[in-house]
Amino acid sequence: MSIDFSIVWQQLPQILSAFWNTIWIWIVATILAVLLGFVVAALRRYGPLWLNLLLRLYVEVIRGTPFLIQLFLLYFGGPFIGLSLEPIPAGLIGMTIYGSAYFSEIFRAGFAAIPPGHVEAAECVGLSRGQIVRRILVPEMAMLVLPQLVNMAIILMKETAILSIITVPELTLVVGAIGSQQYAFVEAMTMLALFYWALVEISGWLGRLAEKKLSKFRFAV
Amino acid sequence: MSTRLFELMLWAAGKTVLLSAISIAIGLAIGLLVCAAKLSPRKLLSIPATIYVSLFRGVPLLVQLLLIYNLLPVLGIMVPSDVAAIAGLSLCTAAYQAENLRGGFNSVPRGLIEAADMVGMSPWQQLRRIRAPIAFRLTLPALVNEMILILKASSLISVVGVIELTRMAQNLSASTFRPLLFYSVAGAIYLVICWLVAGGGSLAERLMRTGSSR
Amino acid sequence: QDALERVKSAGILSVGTETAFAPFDFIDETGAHVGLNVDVFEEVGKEMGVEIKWVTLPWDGVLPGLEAGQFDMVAGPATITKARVERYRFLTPVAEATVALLKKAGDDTIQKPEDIAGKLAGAGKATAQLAQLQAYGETLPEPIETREYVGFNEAYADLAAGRIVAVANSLPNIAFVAEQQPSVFEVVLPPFGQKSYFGFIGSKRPEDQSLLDAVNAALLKIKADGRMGEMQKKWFGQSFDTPDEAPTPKV
Amino acid sequence: MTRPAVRIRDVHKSFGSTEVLKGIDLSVPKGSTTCLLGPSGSGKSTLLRCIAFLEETTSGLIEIDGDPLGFADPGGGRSRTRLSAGDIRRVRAKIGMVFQQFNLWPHMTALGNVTEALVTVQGMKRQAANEIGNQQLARVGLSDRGHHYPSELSGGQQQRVAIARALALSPDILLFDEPTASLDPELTGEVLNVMRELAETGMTLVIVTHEIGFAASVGQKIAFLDHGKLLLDGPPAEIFGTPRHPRLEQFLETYLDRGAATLV
Amino acid sequence: MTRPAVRIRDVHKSFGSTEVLKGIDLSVPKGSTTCLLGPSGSGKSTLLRCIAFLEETTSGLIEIDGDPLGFADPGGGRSRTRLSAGDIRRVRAKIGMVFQQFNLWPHMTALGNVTEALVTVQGMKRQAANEIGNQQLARVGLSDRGHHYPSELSGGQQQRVAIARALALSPDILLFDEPTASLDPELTGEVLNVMRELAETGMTLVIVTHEIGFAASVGQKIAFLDHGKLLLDGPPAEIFGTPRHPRLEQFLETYLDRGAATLV
Ligand SMILES: Nc1ncnc2c1ncn2[C@@H]1O[C@H](COP(=O)(O)OP(=O)(O)OP(=O)(O)O)[C@@H](O)[C@H]1O
Ligand SMILES: Nc1ncnc2c1ncn2[C@@H]1O[C@H](COP(=O)(O)OP(=O)(O)OP(=O)(O)O)[C@@H](O)[C@H]1O
Ligand SMILES: [Mg+2]
Ligand SMILES: [Mg+2]
Repeated sequence: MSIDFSIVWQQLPQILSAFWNTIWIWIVATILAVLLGFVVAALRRYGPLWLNLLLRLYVEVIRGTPFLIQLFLLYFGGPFIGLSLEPIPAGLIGMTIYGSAYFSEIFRAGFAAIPPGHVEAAECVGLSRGQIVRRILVPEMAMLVLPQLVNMAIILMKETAILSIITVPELTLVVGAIGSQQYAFVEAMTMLALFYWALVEISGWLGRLAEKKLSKFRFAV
Repeated sequence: MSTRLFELMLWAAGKTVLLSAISIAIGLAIGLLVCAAKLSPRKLLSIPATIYVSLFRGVPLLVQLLLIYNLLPVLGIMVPSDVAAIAGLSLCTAAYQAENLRGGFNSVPRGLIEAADMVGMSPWQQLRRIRAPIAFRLTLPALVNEMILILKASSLISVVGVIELTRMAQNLSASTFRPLLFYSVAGAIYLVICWLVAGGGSLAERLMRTGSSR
Repeated sequence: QDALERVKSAGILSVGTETAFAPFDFIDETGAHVGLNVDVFEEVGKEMGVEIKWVTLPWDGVLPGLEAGQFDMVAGPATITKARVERYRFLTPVAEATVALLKKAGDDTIQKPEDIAGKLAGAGKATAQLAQLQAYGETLPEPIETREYVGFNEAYADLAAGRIVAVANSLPNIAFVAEQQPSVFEVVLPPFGQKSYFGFIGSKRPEDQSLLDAVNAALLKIKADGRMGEMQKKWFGQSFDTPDEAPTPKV
Repeated sequence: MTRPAVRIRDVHKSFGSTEVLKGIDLSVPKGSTTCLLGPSGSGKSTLLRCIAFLEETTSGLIEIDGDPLGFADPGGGRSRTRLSAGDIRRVRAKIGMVFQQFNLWPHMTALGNVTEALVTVQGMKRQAANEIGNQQLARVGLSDRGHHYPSELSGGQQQRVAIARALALSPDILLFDEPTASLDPELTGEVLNVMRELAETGMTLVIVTHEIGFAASVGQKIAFLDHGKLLLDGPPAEIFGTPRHPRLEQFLETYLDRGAATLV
Repeated sequence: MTRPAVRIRDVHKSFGSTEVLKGIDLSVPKGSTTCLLGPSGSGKSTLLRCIAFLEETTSGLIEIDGDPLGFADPGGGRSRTRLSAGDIRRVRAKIGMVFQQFNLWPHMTALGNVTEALVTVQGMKRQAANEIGNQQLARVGLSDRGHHYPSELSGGQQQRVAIARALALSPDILLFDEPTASLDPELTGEVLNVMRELAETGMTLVIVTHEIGFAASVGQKIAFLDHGKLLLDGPPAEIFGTPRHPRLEQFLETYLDRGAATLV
């Protein structure tokens, strides 16, 4: 088996456009999932008990089943209940829901780690609920859970490969197709590994940078 | 769905659980070694460990599996499907578990180690009696998380010829053309397995709580 | 080492295939691996005096596995295409592979293949059928749109979900689909595109050729004495007239 | 005589089934300094937190400067009614609290901590707020530390930032929960001095403390809690003068035993 | 006169470029109690940690009962040489340390904490170790708490378990770093009493403390550190008697100012 990268090289524009798809879908879905996860965690902490239990069920079901199966049911099962989504919106929604369950657990731990005294101090000087969330909880949370958020974002990035099952033209689908059209499996796989590895390294590096920035206001004891 | 097909799904679920469990155990052992190497002050150990973690966390599991299964034979090493699946899963999870454990070891309070120094424990005794048990308690939730992730990620091992739960669902929907049914059943089985693992995890956490730090 | 000698002395011929490809290879309701391929290789095994060992993989892993030497040959079977002929050795065709369309049962807007003009149709990514569908689409007055799936089963699911109006696949395959789920799917006749065939695949490594020659000879014998036709009847409801030597296709 | 700054009437507080406060009656005169003493677990912090409405009492009433806090007595022996959130916020605005653990917000500088409420709650302009903030920081001797984050400040400095944060809103009543518990003698001295000055300005202070000497010299009123009951309540001369209450005698013993007297 | 238990000769210690100990000379007589006083940041903890070899000194020598700890003087003005890990462990076995933060191992019971080293380091049988462990727990008044985990013990109880853990190995020298800093007055009394008893048994104690009264009454020797230098070193009567060193006077001022005297 000879290895010849020129085969893959000729398809570079197509690969780059798929790479771009992977990146933007990943970034948008991660942002949405972080927001939804935060809302879920906040509602679980401050909302009524029944909502807490309901959301707990949501989180456990989403965490307990593979993304592939969720996506399949959403995309191919949706139309039977009147929810017919195009591939990219379906992929974004699926990833957002999937990620939100994990992010909400990270935030739940973060909420528990913020000393209750910090909230009490805010109550004492008269901050309202919303102000407490915006001015105290969110920034403190950011520095507490940043490493886990980055970790989870990286896991989500690799899950984007599964979007291929609903025909989203992302990196794995396109490079895989080129590989099997041209019978250049090893070349295609190497290419895939390189692209993902570069993405992971870059986002890990950004995460460490942000951590360093935030470490200035570590908790004073 | 006939009971026979349901049995098939359960058989495949058993395969998923078995291979995942073996991989998690082997991965934990490798992860411990990698973690020890990464914590080592010797560059000769810590740099390769860092590269290992970076590679195996960075490259998608699917690609790792295909490379193990299809590249090694080219080099003259035949790997049976099950072995390739276990190798891929355990090498991958080892990288994540090494990082979890490293976090655990790093957050063992320095004072507890100094106290062990003061009563004359050797480094090995400290590791065995103080550092490892405390680090393990700290990392248990992350380990449980990783187990669940590996259980689910094991759906990828069909690419090296192992028929596990997801692949069985695909196979059966391919002959009956009723994918929604089989995917729903597979999802439900995954859910039950993950719940059992998570339940076991929180039980273990509760059992160890008496000894938790203040 | 010569492949034929190796297989003969071990008494085992290992064959790679994908089991989500009815009616060639699939898992029946008892969980058994059945299909045309299983029956054909049963006969081949008898002819050659060896046992058949199946290695089942998702299609993504099958051709790489062949190149890596994970098994002696591939049952598949694969549509014989120009690109593939350049890279692999095809044995004598075992079924016709001419492409036809599958539509949703009761969809009156599509009566013949030309009716998909201007509409959205699907096929498996990087498949011969996709290439044929696209080529066919260009001959229509209004161009068609295509959507590519990781496998045909996802395409069927999307057809059932109503996002696409038709799936292009080889006639034997879609005929089987429609037979299994008559309330959901229906075949659009006649087939379109160029006549093509399904064949088993082997590698072009010199040491493999003796083995592939032997298998090919067994297949020809099975065809000649009518066993093949019976098996085709059993699985497809009809038998095909296939040439002994695969014609070199244009696409 | 004027209305008391804080008036506590028959306050009970239970956590689950354990009763922590068992009917407390106490009034804190305006402009006075009241020190709460008592052994560990006697309910001092809980009482202080009830006054700040960080805990809801189980029964009883608390009035701040004549206004009911949280619950009002409808009269006629009927059970108390809960007040609206707006009423609670309005009454609580008169109270400031300094926590034992400081509870500074770690993501804001010292100045940020002090001005936060001025800007977000009172809607003051950033510049005006900074002016007040700097003034308050200067008052506790920290003019040069405004741009440090809490993690960059020593314990005593953090404690003083917490005081400045409470002072910036110019509360009528300031509550302190063991403000010197984890400080070394020099820092303890610093913080006690700040409180002494505040007492002299005529602000109403309620201080939970283990510094018995400080309580004796600065407090105008000493309240001694034990097992959720107010055992003693009066001016220091009366409380500490002989003959002493036997429980207080026992409590002080450990303190005197530490050799505080041998030195002097 | 016998050899001193600890002898410190010209010890310097820097963290990076900041010099924390600037040439300390001190000898601790056998069987005596020495108290280290000094303002925050003066280097008390650092000195104690150097004696326990938890920090390596930058230069200078420390001898424990005549044996060099960590570094030996080869004589002839040549630079000091590092001793082997075995030598260090042998000498350090004579020293016990009680930390300010207790540092109990959270996954072991009180008894487990006390007996751990007896079993793993000294290779004692579990039963014999438990006997000694229970004896030591009884000595600090905790016979009934052996099977509690640290999280189930109060601060004072944890501190006493830490003392029992150090005592179980029967060290010749026991070091305490601010053993009462985070305890309330009653608990402080408990812990100080235990130390007082130890002092009476003739064990060599070195105590970093802010309890000046305790230091004055129990210490046979007082060492006063300031900015990494040993300013004063002598018996309490001499150190605390008038006229006092001006820096000490200033340090004590805040303490006396807290009103410790007014009460008595
Ligand atoms: N949230 C709570 N749930 C249950 N019990 C509580 C809670 N908060 C306090 N307690 C109990 O109430 C009692 C009084 O606690 P409180 O903190 O008021 O004591 P304290 O007088 O401030 O003691 P210390 O001097 O140690 O701070 C204690 O026995 C404590 O265990
Ligand atoms: N690991 C370190 N790195 C840098 N500087 C340090 C380190 N440890 C201590 N210091 C500095 O050394 C000086 C002395 O610290 P040390 O802990 O010995 O003081 P201390 O006398 O024990 O004070 P305290 O009474 O507050 O405990 C301090 O200024 C401190 O900032
Ligand atoms: Mg309290
Ligand atoms: Mg210190």
